[in-house]
Amino acid sequence: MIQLSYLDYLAVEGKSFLHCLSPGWKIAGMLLVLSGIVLLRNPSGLLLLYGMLLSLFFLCRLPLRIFPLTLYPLLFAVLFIFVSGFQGRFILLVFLKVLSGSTGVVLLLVTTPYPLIFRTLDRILPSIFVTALFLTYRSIFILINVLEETRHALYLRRGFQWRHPWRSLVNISNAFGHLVIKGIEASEKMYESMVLRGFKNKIHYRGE
Amino acid sequence: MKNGERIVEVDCITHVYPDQTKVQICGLDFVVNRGERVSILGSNGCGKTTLLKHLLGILVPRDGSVRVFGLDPGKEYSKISRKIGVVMQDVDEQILGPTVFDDILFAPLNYGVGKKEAVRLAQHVIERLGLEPIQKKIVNYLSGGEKKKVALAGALVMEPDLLVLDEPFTGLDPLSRRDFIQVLNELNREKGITSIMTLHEVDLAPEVADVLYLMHGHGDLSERGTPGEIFGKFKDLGSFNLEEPTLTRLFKGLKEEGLDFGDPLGIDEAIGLIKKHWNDTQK
Amino acid sequence: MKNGERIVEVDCITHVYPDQTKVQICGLDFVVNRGERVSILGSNGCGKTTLLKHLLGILVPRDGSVRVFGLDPGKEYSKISRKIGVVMQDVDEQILGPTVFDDILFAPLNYGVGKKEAVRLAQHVIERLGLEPIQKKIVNYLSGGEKKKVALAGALVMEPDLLVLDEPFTGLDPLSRRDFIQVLNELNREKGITSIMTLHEVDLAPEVADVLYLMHGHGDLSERGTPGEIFGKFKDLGSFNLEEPTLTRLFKGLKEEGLDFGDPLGIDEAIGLIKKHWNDTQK
Amino acid sequence: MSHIHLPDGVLPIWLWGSGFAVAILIGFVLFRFIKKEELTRRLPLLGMMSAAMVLGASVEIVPIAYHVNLTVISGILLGPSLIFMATFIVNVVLALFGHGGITVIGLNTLTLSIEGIFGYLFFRLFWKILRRLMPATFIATFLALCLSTFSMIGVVGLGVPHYEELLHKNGGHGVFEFKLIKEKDDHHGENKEKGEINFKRFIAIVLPLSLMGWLLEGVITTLMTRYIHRLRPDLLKLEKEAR
Ligand SMILES: Nc1ncnc2c1ncn2[C@@H]1O[C@H](COP(=O)(O)OP(=O)(O)OP(=O)(O)O)[C@@H](O)[C@H]1O
Ligand SMILES: Nc1ncnc2c1ncn2[C@@H]1O[C@H](COP(=O)(O)OP(=O)(O)OP(=O)(O)O)[C@@H](O)[C@H]1O
Ligand SMILES: [Mg+2]
Ligand SMILES: [Mg+2]
Repeated sequence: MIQLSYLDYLAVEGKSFLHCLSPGWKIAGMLLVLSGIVLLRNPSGLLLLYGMLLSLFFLCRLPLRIFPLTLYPLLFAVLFIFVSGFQGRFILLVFLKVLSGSTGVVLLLVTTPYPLIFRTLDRILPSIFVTALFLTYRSIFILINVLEETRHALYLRRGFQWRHPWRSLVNISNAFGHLVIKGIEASEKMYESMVLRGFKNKIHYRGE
Repeated sequence: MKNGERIVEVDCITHVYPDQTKVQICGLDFVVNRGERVSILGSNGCGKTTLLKHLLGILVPRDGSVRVFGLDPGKEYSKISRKIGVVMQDVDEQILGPTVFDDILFAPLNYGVGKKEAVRLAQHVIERLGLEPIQKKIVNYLSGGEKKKVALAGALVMEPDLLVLDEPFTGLDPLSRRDFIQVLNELNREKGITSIMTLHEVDLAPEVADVLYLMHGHGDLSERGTPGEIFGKFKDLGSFNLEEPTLTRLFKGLKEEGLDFGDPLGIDEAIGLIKKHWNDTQK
Repeated sequence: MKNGERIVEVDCITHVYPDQTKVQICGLDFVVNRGERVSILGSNGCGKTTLLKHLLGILVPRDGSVRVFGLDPGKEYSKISRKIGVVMQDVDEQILGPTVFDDILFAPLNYGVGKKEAVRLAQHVIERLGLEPIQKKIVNYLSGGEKKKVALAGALVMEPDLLVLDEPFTGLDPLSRRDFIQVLNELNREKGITSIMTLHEVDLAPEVADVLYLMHGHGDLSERGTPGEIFGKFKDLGSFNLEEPTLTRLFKGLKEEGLDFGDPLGIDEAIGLIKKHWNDTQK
Repeated sequence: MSHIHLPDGVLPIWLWGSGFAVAILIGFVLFRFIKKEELTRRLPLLGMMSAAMVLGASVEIVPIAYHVNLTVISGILLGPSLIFMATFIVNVVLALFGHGGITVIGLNTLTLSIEGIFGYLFFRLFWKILRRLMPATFIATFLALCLSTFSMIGVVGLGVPHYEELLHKNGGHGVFEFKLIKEKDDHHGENKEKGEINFKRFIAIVLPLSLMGWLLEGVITTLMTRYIHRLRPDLLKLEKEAR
C-alpha cells in the first residue's frame, strides 16, 4: 500500500528548496521532464536526465524510504522486455524513461501538498474534474480507514488463517462487499452534508 | 424565548425506510420557537436522527407535514438552507477538506458570498472556536475531537439562525465537551441562535436545553417540558431508556430518606440548597 | 483480585504513525492483574486507542515491550487471541455480518469449534445480552446502540479471559449503558474476567473500574489509583482534559463551604453520608 | 492483469497523442449529454468508486503482479458515462502517485473505461438473458476484462514500428553488439520480422497471466455483487428488469 500519509507528511513538513518553489513551476518542470522522456532517444541523454532527477532527490534530502516508490512502475515496464526480445539497449532506454518519469512525479508529490497540486490543475482541467479529484482523495482516506478497521476485525476474530483457505476466502469476500457498501453509504452521507452546506449544482472550492 | 416565532413545526410524520422499518414521529407536535434550545432524548434507535433528517429535507415523510421557517424542507430546502447549520452524527463524511480552512470556506463559497467576505467569515469562526493551530492542517489527519470542532465551525460559519446537532458530545472528552457547550450557550445568548440537538448524556441536558422532548421507541414523542419539569417530578424515565441526572437521583434519594432539599439541576444550585437548609436547621 | 497474576505489562512503548505522529506511552508502567477492571481516562487524541491496539498486536511498538499473557502480541497474537475479546471504538467495521446471528457465529467457526457447539455458544451469549429480538436482522440496519451490543456479543462468545473495550459506552442510551455495565460486572464477579477499557464518562468510572489510569497528551501515563484515590484527593484533572464526577464536584463544593460530608463515589453512599451527618448534628 | 498501466516514454507520440484526443473527445461528448444535476448528485459516489479503484490498484497481489481493478463493479454502480470520468480520475491519481505514466493517461483511460462501460452493458445484457445475478456478473466481468486486455495489447501492438525504430536506430555498434549477436543465436531461423515475433512473445506472456486475472476478478466481482445485492439491492437498479 502506498504510504499516503507519510507522503503528505513529507510534502507539508518538508523544508527543502523544492518545497519552497511554487507548484506552478514544479509542474512546469515536470512537463519539461516529460518532454525529455518523450523526445530523447539515446541512453546518454536519458542517463543525464535521470541523473539530474536523482541528484535533486538527494539534494532535497528526501528519506530513502520513499525511493522504492520510484521503482514501482518498473513492474509494468518489465513486460516490455518481452517486446524487445531481451535487447539491452531497448531495455535500458525503456527503463530509464520509466524511471525518470516516476522519479519526477515522486519529487513533485513529496514536495508539494496535494491541495496545491490539484489547485494548480484547476487552471488547466475543467473544475468538475478537479472537484471530483478532491472528493476522490478524501474518499481514499475514508476508505482506507474502513479497510484498516475491517482488516483489524478480521485479524482479531481470526477471520484469516492459511489453515482454512475456503473459510478465509469467504470471509475476505464478505469483507470486500462490506467495504464497498460502507464506501457507498459514506458517499451518500457526503452528498447529504454537501447539500446541507449550500451545494447546489456546482462546487466552489476556492473562490473563482 | 425572544419572540415566540415558530421556526419548526412537525406534525405526526411517518417514515418508512427501504427495508420497511417504519418510524412514526407522532404524539406531541414537535414545535421549536425562535431562540429556544431544544434537546431530544430517547433510546437507541427510537428515531431521533430520523426526525432531524426530516427537518433537513434529507428524508421526506410518507405522511404528515414538516415546516421549517414556514417552508417544507423536503421541497424547498435550498431556500432555507442558508439559515441552518448542521452537525451530523458522523462527522467524518461531513468534512470535505482538503484543509481545515478550505473546509470552513466551503459553505460561504457555495452560497456565493464573495471571496473576501468568505475568508473573513471563516477567520471569525476559527477564532471563536480556537481552531487557529490546526487551520492549515489536512483534514485527513485530525483526531475525532478536532473533527467535531471543524464540523461545528463549518456549521457556524454562515451565522445561521438554527443549529441542528446530532449527538454533538459523543466521543468528546469532558473538557472539550464543556468548551463546546460554552460556545453554544454564548451563541444562544448573544445572537439568539435556536438549537435543536439530540443527546444521550442526561447530566448535560439541563445545561444545554431550555426544552426537552422525550421520544419513545419508534418515534413516539410523548413528553415535552423544561429540564426541571421532566426530571423534577417523577416520571417513568425507564420506559424511555433514560435515567435521571446524577443530581436528581441524589436529591430524590434524599427526599425518600426524609431530607427534602429541593430539586436542583446544577451543582452550584445544589450546594446552595444544601447549605441554606443546613443553616436553617442549625439556627 | 483473584490471585494477582499479571496478565498485561506494558513498558514504555513508542509508536510512530506513518505521518510521523509520535505517541509515547510512558511514565508509569501499565500493568493489569487477573480479575482487575482497569479503565484508562484521558483527553481526545492522547493515545488510549493506540495503547489498546498495541495490546492486540494491531500496532507494533518501535521501542519498548508489551506482554499479554506473557507473550508479545505483536508476534504471537494468534496464540492468545482466543483468550481475548475485543470491542473496538468503531463497531461499524467490526461487525462482519451479514446477519446478527452469523456475526456472532463468526469467531467460533473460525476457531474451529464444531458447528453445533458454535451455535450453542452463540445462543448462550444472545440470551445473556437479550439480543433475541434482533438476531435475524441484517447488521447494516441496526441502530448504533444495537451494533455495540452485537459487537460485545461477538467478543464474549468465546468466553474470553480478558476483555478489551474501547469507549464501549459512547452512543449508548443511559439504560443500555447500565445494562452493559451490569453484564460486565456480573462476568467479572462470576468468571473473574479481566477487563481493560477506555472511556470519557467520568461519572461511570467508579462503577466500572477497580483501577484507573490517567493519560496525558501524547501517551504520558501519569496517575494510577482506585477511583477513590484519583477523584478523592485533589488532582489537577483539568490538565488531563477531565473533570471530576458530578458527585465529587458536589461534595468538594460542599467542603469548601464548610460542610464536610466525605468523598462518596456512588449515589447510595452519598445519601448515606449526608443522612448520617445530618442525624449526627441533629442530635 | 486485466489492465496494464503503460509507462511513459515507450509508446510513440502519435499514439498517446491520439489517445488523449479520443479520450477528450469522448469525455466532451459525454459531458454534453449527461444531465448536470445527475452528474453533481452522483459526484460523491463517483469519487468514492474512483477511490475504491485507486485502492484496489495499489494493493498488489504480488506473485502474479495482479491487482484488482473493481472497474466492472464501479461500472455497474455508476453507469457508462460516469465510469468514463471515474477511470480518467483514477488514472490521474495513479499517475500522480508515480504509479503509471502521465503521457498515457488518455490511452489508459480508454482501455480502462472499455472495461467499465462494457462491464455495465454486458451485465445488463446477461441479466436480461439469464435472470441470475451471479452468472451474469461473472460472465460480464470476464468478457469486459477480455475486451480491455485485447485493446491494451492492440495499443501496444500499434507501437511496434516505433519500438523497432528505437531498436535499430544505432543498434549496430557499442556495448550492445554482443547482445544482438546472442539474440541472433537464440532465434536463428525465425528472424523474418523481428518486431512481430517479439510482439507474439509479449502476447504469449500477457495472455496466460491475464486469464488468471480475469478469473480472479470475475470471482471477486461476483461475490461482491452478491453481497451488495443482499444488503442494498437498490444500488444495482435491477428493479425495472427484475419484477
Ligand atoms: N438507513 C436505514 N435503513 C433502514 N432502517 C434504518 C435506517 N436508518 C435507521 N433505521 C432504523 O430506524 C430506526 C430509527 O433510527 P434512528 O437512526 O433515527 O435512531 P436514533 O434515535 O438516532 O438512534 P441512536 O441513538 O442510536 O442514534 C431504527 O430502528 C433503525 O434501525
Ligand atoms: N492512523 C493514524 N495515523 C496518524 N496518526 C494517528 C493515527 N491514529 C491516531 N493518530 C494520532 O495518534 C494520537 C493518538 O490517537 P488515539 O487514537 O490513540 O487517541 P485516543 O486517546 O484514542 O483519542 P480519542 O479519545 O479521541 O479516541 C492522536 O494525536 C492521533 O491524531
Ligand atoms: Mg441517531
Ligand atoms: Mg480512541
